[in-house]
Amino acid sequence: MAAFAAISPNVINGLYIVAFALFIFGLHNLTGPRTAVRGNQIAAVGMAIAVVATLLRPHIFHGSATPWLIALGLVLGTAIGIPAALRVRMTAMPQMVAIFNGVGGGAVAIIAWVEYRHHYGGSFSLKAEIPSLLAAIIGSISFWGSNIAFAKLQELLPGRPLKLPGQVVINLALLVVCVGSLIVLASGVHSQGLFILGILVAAAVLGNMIVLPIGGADMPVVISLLNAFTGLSAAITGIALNNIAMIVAGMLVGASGSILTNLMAKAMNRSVPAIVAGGFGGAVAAPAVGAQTGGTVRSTSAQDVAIQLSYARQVVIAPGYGMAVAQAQHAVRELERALESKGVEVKFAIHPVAGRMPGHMNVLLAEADVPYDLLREMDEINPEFSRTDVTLVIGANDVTNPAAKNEPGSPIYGMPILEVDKSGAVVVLKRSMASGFAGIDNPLFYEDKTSMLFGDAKQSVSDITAEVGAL
Amino acid sequence: MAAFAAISPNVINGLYIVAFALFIFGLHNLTGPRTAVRGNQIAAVGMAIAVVATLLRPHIFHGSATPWLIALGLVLGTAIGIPAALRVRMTAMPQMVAIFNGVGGGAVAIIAWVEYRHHYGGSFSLKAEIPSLLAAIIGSISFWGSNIAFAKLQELLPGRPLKLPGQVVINLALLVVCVGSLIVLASGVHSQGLFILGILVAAAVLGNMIVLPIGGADMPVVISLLNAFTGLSAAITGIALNNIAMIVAGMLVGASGSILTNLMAKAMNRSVPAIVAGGFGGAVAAPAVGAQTGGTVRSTSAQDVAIQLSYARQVVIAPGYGMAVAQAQHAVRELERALESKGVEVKFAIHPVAGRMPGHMNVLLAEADVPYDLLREMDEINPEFSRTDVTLVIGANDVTNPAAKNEPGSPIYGMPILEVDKSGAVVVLKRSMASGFAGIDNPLFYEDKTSMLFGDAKQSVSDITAEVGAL
Amino acid sequence: MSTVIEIAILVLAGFVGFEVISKIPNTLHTPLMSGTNAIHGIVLLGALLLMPLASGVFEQALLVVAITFGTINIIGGFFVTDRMLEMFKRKPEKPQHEQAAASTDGGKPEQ
Amino acid sequence: MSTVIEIAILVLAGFVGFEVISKIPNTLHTPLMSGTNAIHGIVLLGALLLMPLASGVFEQALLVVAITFGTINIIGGFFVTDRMLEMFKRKPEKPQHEQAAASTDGGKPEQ
Ligand SMILES: NC(=O)c1ccc[n+]([C@@H]2O[C@H](COP(=O)([O-])OP(=O)(O)OC[C@H]3O[C@@H](n4cnc5c(N)ncnc54)[C@H](OP(=O)(O)O)[C@@H]3O)[C@@H](O)[C@H]2O)c1
Ligand SMILES: NC(=O)c1ccc[n+]([C@@H]2O[C@H](COP(=O)([O-])OP(=O)(O)OC[C@H]3O[C@@H](n4cnc5c(N)ncnc54)[C@H](OP(=O)(O)O)[C@@H]3O)[C@@H](O)[C@H]2O)c1
Repeated sequence: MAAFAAISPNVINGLYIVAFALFIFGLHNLTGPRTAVRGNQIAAVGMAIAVVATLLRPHIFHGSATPWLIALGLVLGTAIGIPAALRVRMTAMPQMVAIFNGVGGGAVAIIAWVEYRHHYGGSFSLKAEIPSLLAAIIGSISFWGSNIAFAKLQELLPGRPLKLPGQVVINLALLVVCVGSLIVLASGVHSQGLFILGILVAAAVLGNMIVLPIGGADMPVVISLLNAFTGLSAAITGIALNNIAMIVAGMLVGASGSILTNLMAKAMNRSVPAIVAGGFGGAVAAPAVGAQTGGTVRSTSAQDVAIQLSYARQVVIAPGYGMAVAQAQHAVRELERALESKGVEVKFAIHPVAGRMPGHMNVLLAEADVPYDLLREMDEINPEFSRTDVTLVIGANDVTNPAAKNEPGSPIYGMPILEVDKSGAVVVLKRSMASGFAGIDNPLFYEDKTSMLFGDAKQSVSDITAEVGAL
Repeated sequence: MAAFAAISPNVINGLYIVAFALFIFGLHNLTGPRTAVRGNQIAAVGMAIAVVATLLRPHIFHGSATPWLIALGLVLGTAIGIPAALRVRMTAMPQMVAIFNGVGGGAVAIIAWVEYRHHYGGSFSLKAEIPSLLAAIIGSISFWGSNIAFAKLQELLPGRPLKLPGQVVINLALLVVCVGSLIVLASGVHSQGLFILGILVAAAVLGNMIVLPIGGADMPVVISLLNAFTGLSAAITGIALNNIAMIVAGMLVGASGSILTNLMAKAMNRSVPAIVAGGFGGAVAAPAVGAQTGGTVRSTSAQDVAIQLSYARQVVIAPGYGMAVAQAQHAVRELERALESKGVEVKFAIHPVAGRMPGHMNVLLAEADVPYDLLREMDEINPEFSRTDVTLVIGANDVTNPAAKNEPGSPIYGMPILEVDKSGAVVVLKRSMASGFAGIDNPLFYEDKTSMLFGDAKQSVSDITAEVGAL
Repeated sequence: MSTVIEIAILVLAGFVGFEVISKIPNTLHTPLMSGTNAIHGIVLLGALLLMPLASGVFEQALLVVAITFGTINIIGGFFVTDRMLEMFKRKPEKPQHEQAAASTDGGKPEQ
Repeated sequence: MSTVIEIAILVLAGFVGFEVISKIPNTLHTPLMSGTNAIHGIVLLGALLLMPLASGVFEQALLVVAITFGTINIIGGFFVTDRMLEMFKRKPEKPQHEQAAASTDGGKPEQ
């Protein structure tokens, strides 16, 4: 490794500068649909440079075992990371991101722990100690929080909020423990490793406690928040280790992550405080089935729907979370083909927050090879509904709920919706009268022009397709 | 000054951080019309903090004379700056900015010079020397360039491009001299102060040579460019002096300034390279009167115009550079009142680059108390022309030139224009058939619906007003 | 590097982060989240830097885990993001019509 | 502060500068130019820092000039910018209708 020893720290810092410049440039590109792919690659190159630069550092391979241990870690990480990333289903992306974010936080926590053990007995300067302990706290909150988020999205845990009585008190207590031990440690009690463990454990529990009570559908926002946390903790670790690349990259993520979190919350008109409050045992973030406003509901049959559709000039399909749950996208693609062969014009109405992650519908329909020129953004399609004979709502609910326009009292009031009620007739495919994510009733279902086809979306759609073929 | 000596450099750097954070936040606000005023104030506060922090530095007042000299400079600067800023006419703003920018560059050059003299004989580390010499070059280019820009806009120098034969060669030669002496100096020849003077003088001449050949109308862009230069030189000086506030603030201006320069050039569809090339003796950036495409021109009288206007339902006034030259804004305001008293609806069509600086027309009309709800942005008014009986073009030319829409060959092709030719009739007030800034002929003048009222805009407008009153 | 300077850098990086995220289309939220997520894999550097200083098997074990975690964060993050962004090759955002054409050719044929 | 770190800061500040200027209305170009112009008056700091080190009347004279220049740049710059921005009190940009109302009251009466 002698060869490496020659490289001056200036060169390394120079490479770090190149690296974070690439991060920034990459991020910049990531914000535009056309440049996003390249942006991600640019950032990746930056990361490669940062890692190589670090390995060029003198003495990094000091110690007989070190090179092998480093290699081991890198190989393991790659061996686990790549297949995981390549295999995951598009629709499982959010939980995947959660996991990747979690391990990041975990790494931070471990680093802080080792830092601490290593400087054990007092050689630790406050300048390094306080940040590294802070990083320990944030890191392990993020680690455990992300894991819970993953478990919920992966349905290893129930998506509904899980709360203990006195949640708030407990959380605050845990916070106190964390900060308390931090102060104790900083104030020079190095006698034993208990406090650092205290910090890690308390933070771990806190991470669980914060995320457990949050409703599954808020997870994308929560993950983004934890993502910002991890970034911050990385930056703080950077301060403890005097590493400029970590400081800049971490802070970049911390800042952009928090902005992004807000944007995401807005998109599904929730507020970040409200969501986290849910986590702190405050306002409940999750669906509670709303009182049925009564009114008559007209139920219909696959055959009737098939006839309605076949004789229509223009049909708009408005998919929602239900299509994802039923994995009905391929069946829907079949139906679209069948109708087109009958000369019916079919379009898809994509609501920005239909489903449970941004772009959820785009992903599913792309997966089913629906030609993208049939997909219409909300703003494009809304004016068209008046010219539409039949709108087929497949497992969508909130994003079609007129209450968002008409009922100032409604929790989703103000959210822009697909104005399906403007079309000649509406057919809604869902399993029951149950409410959607927002947990509120949908007046659309009670309108005269609306008829409901109850049942699993996939089944219903294939039935309709069959009937259309039979006509 | 003992009291000050106590303050630690960390505190000072801390204040510097606050200062540049305020600069950034201020800049951010400056980019939005609603927040701009506040943004400017925030940045000013940041500056105050930076200056105070510097004065808190230990030993800053070292030496009996120092405090007085510092005070003297500050007082002089304030005594000159404030009245200058408060007295200048709104329409003279660009040259004012040019001067303020120039003195900034001058300060940089002087600092570099003193730096050099002071470290005279070799105590100068390359790390400090190279940047400070670089700053010297850029600073004095910016100083002299800005002064020329000022002189041209202030009409102390003719606005038209002034060129020597072999401009390019000379400029390159000067560049070589600058860089050459820089290298000589850096390579350790400290024998005498000639080289530093060589640098300053050569750079000074270069500054003149670059800006002299540029057409007066391009000056706003040039000033913005020089502004970015000064910022850059300030940042470099900051490196030489190890001052983080200077590094950050200077670089902020350097970067944002260059973006801004591009935006300004685009707005008046010129390209920065083309403009500067003009300066390097390349493509001529300035107007050359275009060949008259002939066709019949209908000249009219104030009385006829008065009648046309009085019996119109809606009149749109499209002001341009000519109104500024003639200082006709108050007369125009009178006319608008007269017409309104006759029940005619009057609106003003404001083209984004009408005049010679962005917002030029807004400033003038505001000065004449024209109610701002009569002013219409280009995009607002263009659809309205079809509903307009008479459009009164007052000293505007390029911004009404249909060639920008119809003649792909035209130098201004692609520039969005005021579509006055869509209105029932057009009356153009100008002194002759001469062309405007772009130096090209305007087909509008030859259309049948167009009639020309030749003469100084102010005179013509008051004549019309008189006639309107007389009706 | 003195703490003040580090803070200065922290502040600047923060501003860059804030400014860089302007108005972005909803469909980019998840990829952007995942992209930034990959970037904080930079913590890997911390684990690498500590490894040579590690004393005892326990610390070494911890650090191997940290390195593994960091690597997963980086590799996984960038790959996942790249996959998510695939959909923009097939269905570009409305504003980019010119590119819509381009990527039709690129996109895999319908059936 | 090592040169590398200073470069790092330079780079970051540069990015902030680039990102902070997004799409802005034409009428704001000149005020923005003048505002940034005022900010590079920061060179005043350089002149102040050198003054105590100045040797001889000549250098002192030079630095007094530099301080004067710097101060003019700052004071003049901010005042001029503020004056230019006055017009936004009277005629706000189209997007800000709510504020249009507000500033009517503020604006001086059209007698
Ligand atoms: N896109 C995002 O980024 C995101 C993230 C988090 C939250 N959200 C929120 O999620 C909601 C999305 O609205 P949405 O209309 O797409 O979904 P939704 O409002 O949650 O409604 C989904 C509907 O699908 C039905 N369904 C479920 N499984 C089904 C199956 N197997 N077959 C047929 N129907 C089924 C359900 O009714 P039944 O149970 O009666 O079948 C449910 O009413 C919005 O409130 C949005 O704010 C979005
Ligand atoms: N706004 C900016 O930021 C900016 C900056 C730089 C350049 N520009 C460029 O400047 C041009 C602005 O267009 P514009 O239409 O406003 O002006 P213009 O195209 O330059 O035309 C001005 C016209 O006013 C007439 N005029 C001059 N003095 C007059 C007087 N005393 N009385 C009556 N008429 C008089 C001139 O014709 P006569 O000589 O025959 O009277 C001239 O044709 C654009 O090309 C733009 O790109 C704008």
